[in-house]
Parts: sequence; structure tokens; C-alpha cells
Amino acid sequence: MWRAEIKVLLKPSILDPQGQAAEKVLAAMGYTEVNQVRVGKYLEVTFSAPDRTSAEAKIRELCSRLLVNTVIEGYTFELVEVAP
Amino acid sequence: MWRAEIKVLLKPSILDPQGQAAEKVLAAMGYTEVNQVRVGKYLEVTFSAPDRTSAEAKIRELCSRLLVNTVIEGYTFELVEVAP
Amino acid sequence: MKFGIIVFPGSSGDLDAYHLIKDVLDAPVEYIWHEASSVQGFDCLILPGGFSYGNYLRGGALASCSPIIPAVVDFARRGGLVLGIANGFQVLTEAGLLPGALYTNADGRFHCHFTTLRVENTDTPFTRNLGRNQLLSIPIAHGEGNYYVDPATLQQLEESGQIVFRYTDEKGQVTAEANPNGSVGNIAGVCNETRNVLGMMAHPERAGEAVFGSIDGLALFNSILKYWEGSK
Amino acid sequence: MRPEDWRKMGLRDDEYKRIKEALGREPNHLELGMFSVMWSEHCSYKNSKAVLKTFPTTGPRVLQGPGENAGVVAIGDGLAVCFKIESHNHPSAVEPYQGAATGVGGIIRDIFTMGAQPIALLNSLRFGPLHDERVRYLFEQVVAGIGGYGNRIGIPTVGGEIYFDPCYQGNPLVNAMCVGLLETNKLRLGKATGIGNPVILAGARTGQDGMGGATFASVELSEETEAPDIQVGDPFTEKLLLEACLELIGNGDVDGIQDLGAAGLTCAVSEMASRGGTGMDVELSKVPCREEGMTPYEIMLAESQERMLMVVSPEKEAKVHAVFKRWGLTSTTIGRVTEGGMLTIRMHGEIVAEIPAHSLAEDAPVYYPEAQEPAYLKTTADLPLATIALPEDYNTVLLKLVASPNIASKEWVWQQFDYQARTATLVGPGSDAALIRIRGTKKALALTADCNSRYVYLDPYAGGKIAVTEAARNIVCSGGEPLAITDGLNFGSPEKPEIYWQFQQAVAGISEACRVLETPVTGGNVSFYNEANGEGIYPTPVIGMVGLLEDATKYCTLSFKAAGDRIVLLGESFDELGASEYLALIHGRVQGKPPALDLSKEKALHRVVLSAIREGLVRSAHDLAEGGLAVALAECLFEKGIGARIQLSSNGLRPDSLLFGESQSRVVLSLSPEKLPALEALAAQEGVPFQVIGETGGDELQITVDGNQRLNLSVAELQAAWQGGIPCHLS
Ligand SMILES: Nc1ncnc2c1ncn2[C@@H]1O[C@H](COP(=O)(O)OP(=O)(O)O)[C@@H](O)[C@H]1O
Ligand SMILES: [Mg+2]
Repeated sequence: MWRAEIKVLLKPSILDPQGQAAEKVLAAMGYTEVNQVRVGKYLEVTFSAPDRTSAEAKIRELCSRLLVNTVIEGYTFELVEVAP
Repeated sequence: MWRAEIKVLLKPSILDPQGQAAEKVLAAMGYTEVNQVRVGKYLEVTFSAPDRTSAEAKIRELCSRLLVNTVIEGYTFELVEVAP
Repeated sequence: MKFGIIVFPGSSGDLDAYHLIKDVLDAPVEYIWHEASSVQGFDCLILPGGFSYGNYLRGGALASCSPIIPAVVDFARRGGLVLGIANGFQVLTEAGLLPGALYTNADGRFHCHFTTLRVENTDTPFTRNLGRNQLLSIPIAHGEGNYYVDPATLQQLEESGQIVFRYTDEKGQVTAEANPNGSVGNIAGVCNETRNVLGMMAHPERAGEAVFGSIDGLALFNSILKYWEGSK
Repeated sequence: MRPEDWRKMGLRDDEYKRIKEALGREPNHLELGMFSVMWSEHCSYKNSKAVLKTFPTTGPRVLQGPGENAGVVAIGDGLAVCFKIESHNHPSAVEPYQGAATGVGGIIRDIFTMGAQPIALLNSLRFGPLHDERVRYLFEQVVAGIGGYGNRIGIPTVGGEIYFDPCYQGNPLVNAMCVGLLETNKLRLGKATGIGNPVILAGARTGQDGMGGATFASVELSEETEAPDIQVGDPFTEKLLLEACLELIGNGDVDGIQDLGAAGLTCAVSEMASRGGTGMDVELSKVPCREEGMTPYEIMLAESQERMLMVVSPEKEAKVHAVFKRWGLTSTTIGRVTEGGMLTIRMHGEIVAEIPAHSLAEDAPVYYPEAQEPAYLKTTADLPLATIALPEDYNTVLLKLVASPNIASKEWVWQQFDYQARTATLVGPGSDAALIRIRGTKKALALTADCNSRYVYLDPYAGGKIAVTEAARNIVCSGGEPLAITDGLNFGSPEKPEIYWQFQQAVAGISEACRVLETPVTGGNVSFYNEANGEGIYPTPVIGMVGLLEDATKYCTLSFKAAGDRIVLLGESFDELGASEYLALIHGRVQGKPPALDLSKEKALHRVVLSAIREGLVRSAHDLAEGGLAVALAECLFEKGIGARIQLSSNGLRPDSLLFGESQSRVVLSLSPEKLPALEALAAQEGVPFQVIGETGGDELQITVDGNQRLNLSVAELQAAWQGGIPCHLS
């Protein structure tokens, strides 16, 4: 069994409304040391695959077919082997 | 300057509607190898702090005051030192 | 001609479109369950507004993986008319039938109110009854209507006339204040290259009776009907 | 069992004794838990039952009064409207987004449980002042949560009310109301009948969330209050559940049905069996759980959302499961209806609890808490007018009033709600009442939620009476005939005699108004213990009212429609500044008595306004509420940007009473000049005071009193202040 830990963020060129809103609120709360906030998604997918290489391929497939919209989002992931 | 990479998930005992819906759709698409999907938030906060210890303390404070809803969510984070 | 309204799990705007086509336009219309594998017998497909799958993950994402979608793609490739309203627009971009993507409104909030749309292209089956630069009063109701395309694609859309509507003020000016969600270039609706697939965030089906504040949405549906008459 | 066992669960010693008597033995841990949630204030109404019995609950249209999941009122054409309000205050104080969202989800379930298609949502919200950071967070998140659920499930949120006052700082109020429509013969009740019939649990899996929510709702909030796990709402699953249940009920496949809310499965099985005079034999290992190894205690008490329990006849069982499956939902037969009234709860066949259903559902003790008139009333009651300085500049006062978040435009809020979903909203948020057209008929429903809690605080009886009356006036000004109410009674701790007195008085006031206005109470919700660190909120009995328009084309909104129309004031003004927004905002005093109210005069006013609207005499109608005549007139200007010139004569009243006082039973109308005589005749016939006070036109609001100009403001300036009143506090 594998667990993919997927971090998804809007591409850097795209305005991040939620990040900006959080920045504003933090500034209003007096956190002047905060420079930037970006808000994205974190996904954990647990699945079975025979080996790491095919697990990686599978996750890329899931991300491009459903989990991530690559027009606006970028992602990175880590694969952790877990007990079934 | 520090960048905190924060992964936020609903606590395990709390229903994750988005994860469950994604699971169902993946199953319908034929991805029977997928066992579980969990959907959470991923945040990147760039901020200044004199040292790692105080950076950690600051991120905990930001998380508990605004970024994370600790009533229903749990989080982990990593701190990366970045060029200002 | 016969309209088909695709019903995804959790679809909430199917009723609105159905009501307009049946009760106001008195045209043939049927619901199509998302598990159907064929759209045979229909001439115009509507992917309704509202929500589907609670818009979990991203608006339109889960619906775009429904069993019916390959049939919709095939129908569109063969020139069939497809109209995606709001959530339907999101489904169409997620399914790759329209360029770009829709994401969280620039101010992070859901918006429900009337907007003014300027008609940019009348050379589509959906807008042929309208005048160029005509202004339409049509409401929006969405939280993820912020349209994005990369600059290169944007230029291509401009050049090939795929931008069908823009948000403007009441005088027809494209202004930042008139942009309800942060969409690039105030884009409110786009079509595919062959112009038989249209996506828009505003709800023409909610602007079909004077008692609801506007009948400007009717012109869209009348265009479709007229187009169909002509193409028979 | 040791005393700490039951006390820890919130049961009193005498209650434990009663439980032992009911069982004829000591309860086990699970049984004690089941009693503790069912006998909590939230589920048993043990402190309020006796008082609630005094409500008028019957009428020719009432098909279902209090006691079921929601009330039902006939509206002709074989149709009925089903509606109810419910509080979600404590969860929203802890987790505002999900607290509000699940509040909306819960009330929607109450409606479709009855076989009604939900068609509209309203809400009633109270927060502390917006300058506070935590309050802003609560406010923004509650609004987002309400929209997040209602929008996603596709039911329009068409109205509501919001007030800000320091008394709600630590304990905000979030009440949600849902209105549904059904064919009278499709009405279903939460009854378990038919011995041997299968009992089916459908919808979401049961998790460990929300354990003890009913008990949590029944204590005061303080730093130490331990919150139960808050639930996350799942509007997508609820939408599927709604579709599946309405399909099944519509096809006549369901005999009895009840949603799972507070006290979860315990409440659903015991109430359904008790109402049906039956028992149930339930096997808990059949309950689909989200986690492995959940104990019987957890399964019986979990308050996981989006679940339904139903009783069907054996030959329908397979079909019912098939329908749920088609909608992508889990459903399981978890037990059978039995004879004899006993609830038998098993785990893998072994009996883990055995309690008479009736004991759980009906036999909670009824308390008659001590009531005592609050001491504060002695000091607040008296308001010598001479101690209130007349304003130097009335323009400033009016600008401040319209910008006060309590009066200011709530557009920032309701723009986040899809108020047009289902394309039936003739009038959405922003007028006196919302209007929903009923497809396939000529009718429309008028909906509103109202309560001025400062009035209730300063005189609970009068305040309760006025809350009903204001709701009715809002319905009438929209062209609707008031039909019935649901009430959301939000109070502090009933164990405090002064608060219990407020409760009794408010209920008496509501009852009196409902009797005279012929709007029976068909259901509602009591939320006690709204206190934070010992400080109680203002008593806040929110009235949700439903009205009917036989002809949907004969409706009215509040805004002036054309220049050159005459403006008429119906009703009489007095030197009444007590409890007013003007007194609180401008003079910083929460004092005096709320304005006097004569219900027979009110009724006469309703007759005049309704006839005038139905006969097409008037182009706008707006009731006078917070901020009095000047604010009401200002509110009429904004939609079309049409000004008004008003000439008032004081008749001995103070100018501030005349302009900002909140005397009851008053309405401003606008109409074209040639219709004046007809309106005047109508008013004369009913003995309602009638005054032409000016005309519409220009782009200013000008008001003279006895020939002296008191107010002169441009519509634009007034509108900017009014629209900015809430956003200016937010980032
Ligand atoms: N929380 C809310 N949700 C939706 N609409 C609201 C809310 N609060 C206020 N409104 C709408 O704003 C308008 C003004 O509200 P209010 O001042 O309470 O009216 P009134 O004094 O006539 O009862 C009403 O149409 C009401 O429905
Ligand atoms: Mg009103």
C-alpha cells in the first residue's frame, strides 16, 4: 500500500484570492512579519500498486485526470509506503 | 526569511465529505486500487523570524489563531529557510 | 429540436433550465441522468448551473469524470450544440471541451446578483439573435467563476472570436468594478473554435420571465431554436 | 451506578431515581447515556414544556402543529406549506462555518422528512459589535457557512435578519428556518407503525462526531466548556438524501420517516416508536459506521449528519434499498417494529439496552422553574423624556442611524446567498418579506423572520407581542395574508428565575399576538443556556412567519417606484423613544419601555394595507421599525434613487420622536395622486389614521416639521452610508 501526499498550489502567475485574504487578515491582526500566504490543497491518497515506479505513474494519472487542474494548479507529491 | 509549508487535514474522527466524494468518483472511474482519499488544505507562509525556534513558535501561533481551525483540523508543518 | 439537460449527482440548477425550456419556451426537453452512455436523440445539451457533487474538490471537477462525459465530448466533436451554464461551464473546462479554468472569485466570496454582459460575438448558434455589443442583464450566482487562461491562449481566443460575453458596466464599458469575480479580460463566456460549445457563468435560464427582473436570457435560447430551424 | 456517573452526564439525582423506576432496575452505562441525551433540555423541553403548552396551536389551516419535525399549514389547491426554525448557537460559537452549515442542513432535513420539497431558507443571526476581531471572524464564517450549505444544496436563502449587540459577544445566535411545499396527501410523520415492518437507516455513515451535542446545547458556554466533536456538513450527501426520500415518499413507499438530529439514533428510534405506540428491535452491528470498532454507546449517541430513519412495509423493503443505491447512498435495514413499546437494542444479537420507548421520548420530568421579575426592569422602565437632549443636527443623526449595522443594508450578507435558485423568487432579500411563487398555481408565499430583542429585554411581554406583529406587518406590506408562525426561543439559563420570567412573559406576549392575529404556532425550537461566562443574552424569541398571496401578481415591495407619487403615513405617532435604536445609538441608553401596541388597531391597519395592495391602489408599502419614520422613508429611496419631500406637523410631539421614534402599527405607502381618495376611504372605513405626508421626486430626502426644515440629504449620500454600514467594518 502507498500513501501519496500531494501538495497543490495555484501556479505562481495566478492570483491567489484565499492567500491574499489571509494576508490581509494577518496584517490587520498586526503580523507585519508575514510576507506572503498561499493557500492550496493537500490531498492524501492511499492506494495499492506493485512498486514505487508504478505507484508514481498512477498518482500522476490520478492528478491529471481528476485531482489537479493543471491549467491553473501545480503539484508535488511524496510517496510513503504504508502497511496494508 | 522562513517558509512554512503547512499541511492541514480534518481530524481523523471527522467526516471528510470531499475525500469521500472523490473516492466514490474514482471508484466509478474504475480505480479500484484506491483505498482512501482525504482532502485538506496546503498553506505556504513566508515570514521573517530571528531563528528557527521563534519561527516555529510563530507558525504555531498563526495556525491556531487563524490559519487552521483546530476544533476540526489537525496540521503538521515544515520550516524551510529561504533567501529574503 | 430537443433539449437534453444533464443531471449529475447533486445537480441543483437542472430544474431552472428545465422550467425555462418547458414552461416558458414550450420546447421539448428531457433530463439525462449522468450514468447514461448515449445522448442520442438530443439536439442541444445543457450542462446546468448550480452545483454538482457539492462542487467538492473544484467546481465541476467530479462531474467532469461522470460516465456520460465521453458521450458529451463525442456529441460536441460532431458539431452538437452544448451549453454550459455556471457549474456547467466549469464542467466543460474541466472536461477539456473549453479552454481555460474557473476558480475562486477574486474576493473569495460567493456572489449572487445581476450583471451586465456585453455580446462580443454574434456569429455563434447561441448569439445569432443578438446584436454585437448588445447589453444583457443576466444574474450570476457562484463562488468559483474567476476565469483564467494563459496569455498565449487568451490572445488566440481574442483572435478567433471565441470570447462571446464580457462583464461590463451598465454603459457597456469593461471596468474592474463591473467584473464580479476577477475573470481575465472581464470574460463572461467563451466558446470552442467551432463555436458549437458555449460556457458562461451568468444564468440565462434565470432571466426568462419579467417577474424575475429580466428576459434577456431568452434571446440565447431563441438563437439556438432559430439556428436549429435554419440548419434543418 | 454512582452519583458521579449520572451527574457527569448531566442528569440530576431525582432524574436518576425516575429512570430506575421506569426500568424497574439500575440502568447500564448505555441506557443511562440514552436517557441523558433524551432527557436533556434540548431534546425533552423539560424546563419549557409547561409554558409552551400555552401557545395557540390550532386553526382551520393547521394540518400539523407542534410535536412533529415541522409544522404544516394548508394553502388550498391540495397544497400545504411546511416550515420550522431551529437554533445552532453553541456549535456556531465554537466552529462558525460548520456550526452554521450543519444548522442549515438540520433544518432542511426536518422539512423533507415531512414529505415536503424545501423551497426556501431564512436565517436569524445575532453577534457582538463588529469592531471586535473575533466577532468579525464569527460573522464572516457564519455567513459563509449558511451560503456554503444552502447554495450547494440548491435551496434559495431568501431572507432573514441580523443584529449586533454587545450582549451577543460571547454567545452568538444562529437560527435557520426552512420552508417546504407538499401535496397534502403526501404528508408523512415520524411514526413507527406496522408490527414487523423493517426499520431502515439511510444516508451518511455513522461516525464519532457530535457525541453529546444535545447535552452541549444544554449548558452555558464558558472557558471550560468542553465542546463535543463538531460535525462537518455534507450538503452533497444531503442533496442525494433529499432526492431519494422525496422520490420514495412521492411514490408512497414510506410509512414513517424521521431525520437523525440531536441525540442521533437514540432520539429517532425512541420518538418514532413512541409516536406509533410501538417498540423496536434494533441490531447495531448493521449500522454502517465510518470507523471500525464503534461501541453501542457511540453508535446510539453519535449525531453524524445527513442520516434518515424510516419504517416501510416488508414488500417495499427491497425497492427502498434500490432507490437509495441509485442515488449513491448507503441504506441498511437495522431492525423491526415490535409490539409492546419496548426498545430493544442489540449488538451481535446480544441485548445491550432495553428501555420503553415512551420513557425516553415522553417521560422526562416536567419542571416548573421559579420565575421572578428581573431587578433591572425597575431601573430601565422609567425614561423621563426631558433627560434626552434634542439633537442639534438631524441630518447627522439620520446618517448615523442608516449606517448602524443594525439598520444598514445587509446586501454584503445576502449577496453571498443564492436567493434565486429554483427560479421562483419574486422578491428576494432586501424588502419587508421575501416572496416565492408557487409553480403551477397563481399563489405565492411571503416569508419573514423578525425579533427586536431590545424590546424583549426591556419588556418581555410587549417584546414578544411586537415580534409577532412586526413579522405580520412585513408579510402584509408585501401583499400576503399572515398564516402561521414558527418560533425560535433563544434565552439564557432557565435555572435563573429572572430569565425564566423573561421566558414566560415572552411566550405570553407571543401567544396573545398570535391569538389576535390568527397566526397559530405550528412549531419551533427552544434554546436555553445562551450565556457566556455568566452573562445572558437579551431574550431573543425569533418569529418566523409564513403568509399567503392568492394572486402572485398582487404583491408589493418597499421602494418608491415613480416621481410625483403621494406618500401616505398610516397609523399614529407618539412620543415613544423607549427601547429605540435612536436612543441606544445616539444617546447610548438602553432604557424605557418598548412602544405601546394595540392589536386591534394593528389588525385594522393590516386590513387597509392588504386591501390597498390587492386593489392595486399603492405602488409601495413599507412598515416602520427600527429608526422610525425617517429611516423607513430613507429605505424607500434606494432601489430607484428617487427622492422625497415630506412635510410633517408635530402635533405637540418632539421632533426626534416624530422622526426616529418607533411607535407601532404604522406603514408608509406611495401611490399615484388619483388613487388617494380610494385609499383614504379604505382607511376611514377601518378607522386607521391617514395622513398625506409628502410626495416622491428629486434626488434628496427633505423633511420639514411644522414648516422648519429638519432633514435635507441627498439620496446618494444616504445610500452610501446605508450600503457601507457593514462592509466598512470588514477588511
Ligand atoms: N441574514 C440574512 N439573510 C438574508 N437576508 C437578510 C438577512 N438579514 C437581513 N436580510 C434581509 O434584509 C432586509 C432587511 O432586513 P430587516 O432590516 O431585518 O428588515 P425588516 O425590518 O423589514 O424586518 C430583509 O429583506 C431581510 O430579509
Ligand atoms: Mg420591514
